[in-house]
Amino acid sequence: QELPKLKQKDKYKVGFAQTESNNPWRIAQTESMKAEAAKLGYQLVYTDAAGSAAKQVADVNSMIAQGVDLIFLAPREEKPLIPAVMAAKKAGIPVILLDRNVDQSLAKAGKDYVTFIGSDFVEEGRRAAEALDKATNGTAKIIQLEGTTGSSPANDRRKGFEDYIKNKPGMKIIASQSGDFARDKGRQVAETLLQAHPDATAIYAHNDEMAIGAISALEAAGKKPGQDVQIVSIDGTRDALQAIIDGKMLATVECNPKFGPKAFETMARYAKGEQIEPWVVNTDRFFDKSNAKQLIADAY
Amino acid sequence: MADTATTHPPAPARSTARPDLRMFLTRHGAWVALALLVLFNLAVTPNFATWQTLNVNLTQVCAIVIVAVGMTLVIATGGIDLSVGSLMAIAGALAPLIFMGKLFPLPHLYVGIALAFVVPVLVAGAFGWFNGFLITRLRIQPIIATLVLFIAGRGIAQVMTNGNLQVFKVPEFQYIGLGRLFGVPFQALLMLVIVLAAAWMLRRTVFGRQILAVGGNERAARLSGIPVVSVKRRVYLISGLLSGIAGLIVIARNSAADANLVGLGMELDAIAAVAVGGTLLTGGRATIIGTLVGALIIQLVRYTLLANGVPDAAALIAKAAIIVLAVWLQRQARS
Amino acid sequence: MGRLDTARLVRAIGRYGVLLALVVLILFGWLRYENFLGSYNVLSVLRYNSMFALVALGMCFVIITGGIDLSVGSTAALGSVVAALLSPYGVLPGLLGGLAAGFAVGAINAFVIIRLNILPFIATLATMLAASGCALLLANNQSVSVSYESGFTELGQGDFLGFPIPAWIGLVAYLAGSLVLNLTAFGRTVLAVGGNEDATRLMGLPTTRVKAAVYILSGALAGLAGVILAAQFGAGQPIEGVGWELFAIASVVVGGTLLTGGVGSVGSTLAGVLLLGLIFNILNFENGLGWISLSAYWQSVIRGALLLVVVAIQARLVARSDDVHA
Amino acid sequence: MTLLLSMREIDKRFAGVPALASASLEVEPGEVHALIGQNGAGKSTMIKILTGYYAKDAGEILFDGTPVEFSSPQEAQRSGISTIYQEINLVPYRSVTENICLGRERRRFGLLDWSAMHAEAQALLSRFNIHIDVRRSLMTYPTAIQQMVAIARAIGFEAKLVIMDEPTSSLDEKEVEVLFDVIRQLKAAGVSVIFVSHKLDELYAVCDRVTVMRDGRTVRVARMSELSKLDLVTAMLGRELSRVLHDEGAHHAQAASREALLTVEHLAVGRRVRDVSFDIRPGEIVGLAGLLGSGRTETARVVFGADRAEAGRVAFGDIAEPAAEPAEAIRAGMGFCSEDRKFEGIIPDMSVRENLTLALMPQLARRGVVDEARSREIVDRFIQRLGIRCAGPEQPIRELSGGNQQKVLLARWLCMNPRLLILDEPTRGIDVGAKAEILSLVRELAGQGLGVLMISSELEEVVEAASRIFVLRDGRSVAELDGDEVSEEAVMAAMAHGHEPVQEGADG
Ligand SMILES: Nc1ncnc2c1ncn2[C@@H]1O[C@H](COP(=O)(O)OP(=O)(O)OP(=O)(O)O)[C@@H](O)[C@H]1O
Ligand SMILES: Nc1ncnc2c1ncn2[C@@H]1O[C@H](COP(=O)(O)OP(=O)(O)OP(=O)(O)O)[C@@H](O)[C@H]1O
Ligand SMILES: [Mg+2]
Ligand SMILES: [Mg+2]
Repeated sequence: QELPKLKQKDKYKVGFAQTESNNPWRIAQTESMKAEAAKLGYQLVYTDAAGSAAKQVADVNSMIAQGVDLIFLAPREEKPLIPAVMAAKKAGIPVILLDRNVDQSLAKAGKDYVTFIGSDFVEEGRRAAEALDKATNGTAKIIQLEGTTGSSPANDRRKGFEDYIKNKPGMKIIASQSGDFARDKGRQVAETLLQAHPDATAIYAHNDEMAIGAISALEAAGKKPGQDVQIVSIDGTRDALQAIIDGKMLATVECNPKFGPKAFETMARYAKGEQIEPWVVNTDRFFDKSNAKQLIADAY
Repeated sequence: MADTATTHPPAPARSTARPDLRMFLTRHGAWVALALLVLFNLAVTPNFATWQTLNVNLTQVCAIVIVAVGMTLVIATGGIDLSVGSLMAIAGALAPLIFMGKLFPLPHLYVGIALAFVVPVLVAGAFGWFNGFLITRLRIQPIIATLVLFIAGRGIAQVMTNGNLQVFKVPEFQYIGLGRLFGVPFQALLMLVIVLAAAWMLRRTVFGRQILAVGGNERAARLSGIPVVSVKRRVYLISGLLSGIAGLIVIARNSAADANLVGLGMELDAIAAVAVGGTLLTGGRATIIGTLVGALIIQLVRYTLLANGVPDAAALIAKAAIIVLAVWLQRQARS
Repeated sequence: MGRLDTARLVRAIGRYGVLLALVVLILFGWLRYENFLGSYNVLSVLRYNSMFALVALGMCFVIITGGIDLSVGSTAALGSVVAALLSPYGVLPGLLGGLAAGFAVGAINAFVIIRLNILPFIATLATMLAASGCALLLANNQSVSVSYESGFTELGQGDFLGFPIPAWIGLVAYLAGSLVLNLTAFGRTVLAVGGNEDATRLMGLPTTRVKAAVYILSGALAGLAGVILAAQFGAGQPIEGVGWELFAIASVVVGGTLLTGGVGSVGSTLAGVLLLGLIFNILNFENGLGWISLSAYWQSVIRGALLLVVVAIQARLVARSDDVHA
Repeated sequence: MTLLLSMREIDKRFAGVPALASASLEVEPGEVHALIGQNGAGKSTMIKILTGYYAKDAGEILFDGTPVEFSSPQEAQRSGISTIYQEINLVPYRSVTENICLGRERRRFGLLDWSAMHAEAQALLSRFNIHIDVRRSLMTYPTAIQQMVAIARAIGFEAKLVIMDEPTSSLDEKEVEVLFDVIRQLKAAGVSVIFVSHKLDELYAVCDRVTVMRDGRTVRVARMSELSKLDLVTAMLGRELSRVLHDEGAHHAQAASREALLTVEHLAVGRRVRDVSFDIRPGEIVGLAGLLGSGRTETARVVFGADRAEAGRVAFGDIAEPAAEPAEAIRAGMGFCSEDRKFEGIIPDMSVRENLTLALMPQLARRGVVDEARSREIVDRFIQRLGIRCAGPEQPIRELSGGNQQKVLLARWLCMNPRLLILDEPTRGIDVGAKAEILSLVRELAGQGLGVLMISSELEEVVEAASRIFVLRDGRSVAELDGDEVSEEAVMAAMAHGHEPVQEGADG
């Protein structure tokens, strides 16, 4: 079967199947999508899967039933969303994936769905490791604050980071536990790990929220974040940039949630009949003290 | 006939002579479990015997204990309150809105801070009272009545803040989470006061007795003139108020209010603490001090697993086993 | 004469209150949304909710005995992982594997509750943690692909006589469940145990065995739901199943079953599942109308409010029918 | 003759306190064997040990010639021992049929055959002259019917031994007669019966032999005919029961001179209470008599504010409105001792002390804090005065024997110094000694100006205690008997006049 086509129209009814809305990043993403749709005057059917891949498939099915023109899908996971992609294809509705891809052995961009727009979690982890490597000259005892156990950003950001330090004998992860991507949990875990491993010299957090939690844990333990312990993380939130400016954090790798413009632009290109590349790469910036001050204004 | 009791041989003094291990375990099962955990940590966990460890554990357990005290009272009446986490989120979302002047203009920051302590707690209390209203007036079963706010309550908090994180730095307000009095974290003192007050209330006051009577046999309690309806409404109100306080502590500690996450999963932690502490989940019997010990046990288990680098998946299994073990120890001699 | 008839009517409405609410909701959706009753939507709603229906069926039996099973969600997750791991060996191994995993969790629940004499709430709270830990360990913290070659996915994605296979499975389970509850000694003993466990024991009935059986049944049905989960979405998902227990409990209670045990009906549990499931579906359709683009937050507020309305009506009706014959 | 059952040297302790000490019990085939003793003597415990509900600490049990040790009531039932326990142990939410047929269901094609089971339940109940809708849930029927259902269930099993632990405590005389007929039929069929009761007359009516227990020991075994009532009581109590004198005349005269304390006029609630009027003066004991289901309990509940009146007037002292809640009635000086001890009386997990002072709490408190010292003093006094047998005031009430629980509940109200006390079946399950004690206490209090409304299915008791009796029939007051008119015959006549067998559901 061919990839469904998109007719050129003035107004579209598009679906956006969001994964969850329980963190600032997701909220910024949703806002960006809604704002762009409003700007273009499109009707947006928005659903929220509340963190369940299965519900997200059901959400996509209800969009299909409502006969939307195109579906933007931010897949909760790589594998369980395949049926949703396939169902949309069967119903003749093109799908554009946002921020996470689906399993390439089961569904292919350009054949089963239009394209994937997003960044690379593994690469993000790698860049964080690189930054830490440079700042510490390759010697660090690292505490890793993982994201939600079993979630794909957690798995990938861990993989990218660990792959990088594998051949750096001076860099060692001395403790690694999940902080659920949350500030409070991240703080509590950091408090505990710092107690058990007072020799830690660096913290790698899978997102900025946990990094901020770790900063307050360090302060409570009487250590100086940014001096006694270096912190790197991923996302590029305003809070994190502020922390970098204050010298409490080393760096953060951007993972930009503002998908709206690029998503709808890609849709327009597709409607015109352009050939879309299988991966529309989001170029993510890198924030450290060299650029944090200039860029904090447009952080989310 | 007035002396029937004395015509019987006096009943032998109740086995005071036998220092029975089982009896000991029943009475002090939770304490024994706590002591074992501490001993284990002393032997295994690096840097365990420090003030900072105590500090970390105390500050992490406060919110759970405060919520669990309210939960104990609710459970003592034979009910349950699933909405505590959502109420924490509501209180947590409301406080910054107030002291940051987003709801109404403030004449002075201190007015805002004072209101930020009082209003969110009262609002959470009002929602708690609403739970009680559903249960007593509409006669909806507690688990379902409070499920309503479990679902909707967090939504309300998110709607208030549009889901956004509210970041702030207001030391006066954050005293409740960060302050220290005589070197002891203020929140720990607050927790202690609440625990002692509730324990005293449950043992010594009419209200405490009424709570247990309602949980023990509601129909009998009513026929004995106990105002069942108002007793129930009051315990849910208290549970709401305490959840509100816990919500404030959590946001103060984090310098940020996140309606999505404040208090998430708190209901299960609190219920587990109550059960591990030895309170009967069917109502009619309750111990506040037990709840404190139960919460400490759960906290220490979490600390132990984290500090020793047990992977999260395995930690879940270990946590399950320890909860079962602790509750089983309690049950041992009772049967 | 007339008086008695109204009494009966009120009682009947009390019993079938959910059904009434369900019909009202369907009518509402039909009138308001295009394609709401289109076969695509109906079939996909059925396909998706069959998992919850199975879990709620087990929960219904457990609740009737006066117990509760919080572990169903993570048991389903565990079942899906086991089924996915075994799916390359064929449909049957996958199916049986998932069932066996659920059975095992149920058996552990039964052991902890009966032998160790620990209240169901706590026992199943513990197995909820443990089962999810096991699922994560087995799956190595990731979703596990099922084999698309062995035909295993048919169990979730296939149709039979134009009707989704998971829905067939759910239908058969409910028919069997209803039969068991109403027409077997086991079913009646389940009801009796919930009504008064001590009395049932003194009446010389095998209360322990019956209680063990309902937890095992609930576990096995959750395992089966896990199999469908794996087959329908092509992956074993260790982190799925969060909140399923509350969904199941709510469906059972909305269906008029008392949490204190002793009273309950399989049929109205199914109605409860469909009612709660439809609310999600309707919210999605409402968003599509474009009048208001509801944020997820408003959705949870509305869901809570709807739940409140349904249980409040239900409670009113039950209370009134009580007054009539108490 | 070989014995059917022989329990020898049975010991049982609860948390170190002996409940049975070397007790024994022997039952011959085809006999009706009485088991009697004071409250807490250990009768129920003995039975529960036999049926495997409790494990014994020592001793041996032979059943049908072979040593047995049942591990569950189920096992005992399979071996031919069918038991009716003291507290009605049925499943209230389920239908009457289910309560009767659970455990020996009729099947067709492997599935339950409901119509056969309904028929069977109906047939069993009709042996007791009870014709009710067996499909309705048990809880919609009053205690007496429930008791009969329990009995029907027990004799429905093929049993060699039927044990009845105080089956008659909630039955009235008619039902008791029916039950005795059934017992005689059982006996004729060669089935043995163990019969526990505190009503001595009943024992003489049906029992062949008797075992008397005291303080957990077996103190006397004899043929019923060889033992006079006096001997029986003496054996039970371990001393003679000095007859309490009947000084009714005195306070009757005193009562007549005063204003009414409680006036009830044309009260109506639902189908059970249609038109009830009566009044009570201070210092007077008024009896409310009627057949089972005549609406006595309902009337009492409405007066006490536990249920709402639909029509009629209740005036108590200077309050003209019926109380909306029990709390209100209690504040006005009423007390109400419910007939349903287990579900409306005790709070099982609470101690004797807490149970006893439950209603008194507001008065015991100073600014919301309970005055423990005063509560202890009051409790000690009442434990003494009523002879409550317990390990101490802190013992959980659920561990007490049924009769002693009843005394605690009485004390709950007596300690309030009420102006009006409503007693619904106050002596249910209480031994002769204690009963006399309670009745004399009630009389003494009445002498001090307390008004008492007494509901009892034991006519003898009502007639003896009350100076005036109101008779209810089908929810209507049909007679008032005063002074010399009060006699068992007169009450019976008023109760039964124009009476048809109570039927339920037939008109539905
Ligand atoms: N579960 C229990 N735990 C502790 N003590 C108990 C328990 N059951 C009974 N007892 C005690 O054992 C003694 C005997 O009780 P039992 O119920 O056998 O008396 P009974 O002869 O049946 O009295 P009644 O005529 O009042 O029914 C009592 O003193 C009672 O307090
Ligand atoms: N023999 C019977 N057959 C059918 N129904 C009965 C019978 N006896 C009582 N009832 C039911 O019980 C209702 C009255 O119960 P209520 O408790 O008010 O009366 P009561 O005189 O106090 O009886 P009890 O002595 O059992 O407490 C009747 O309206 C009827 O529905
Ligand atoms: Mg007894
Ligand atoms: Mg009565």
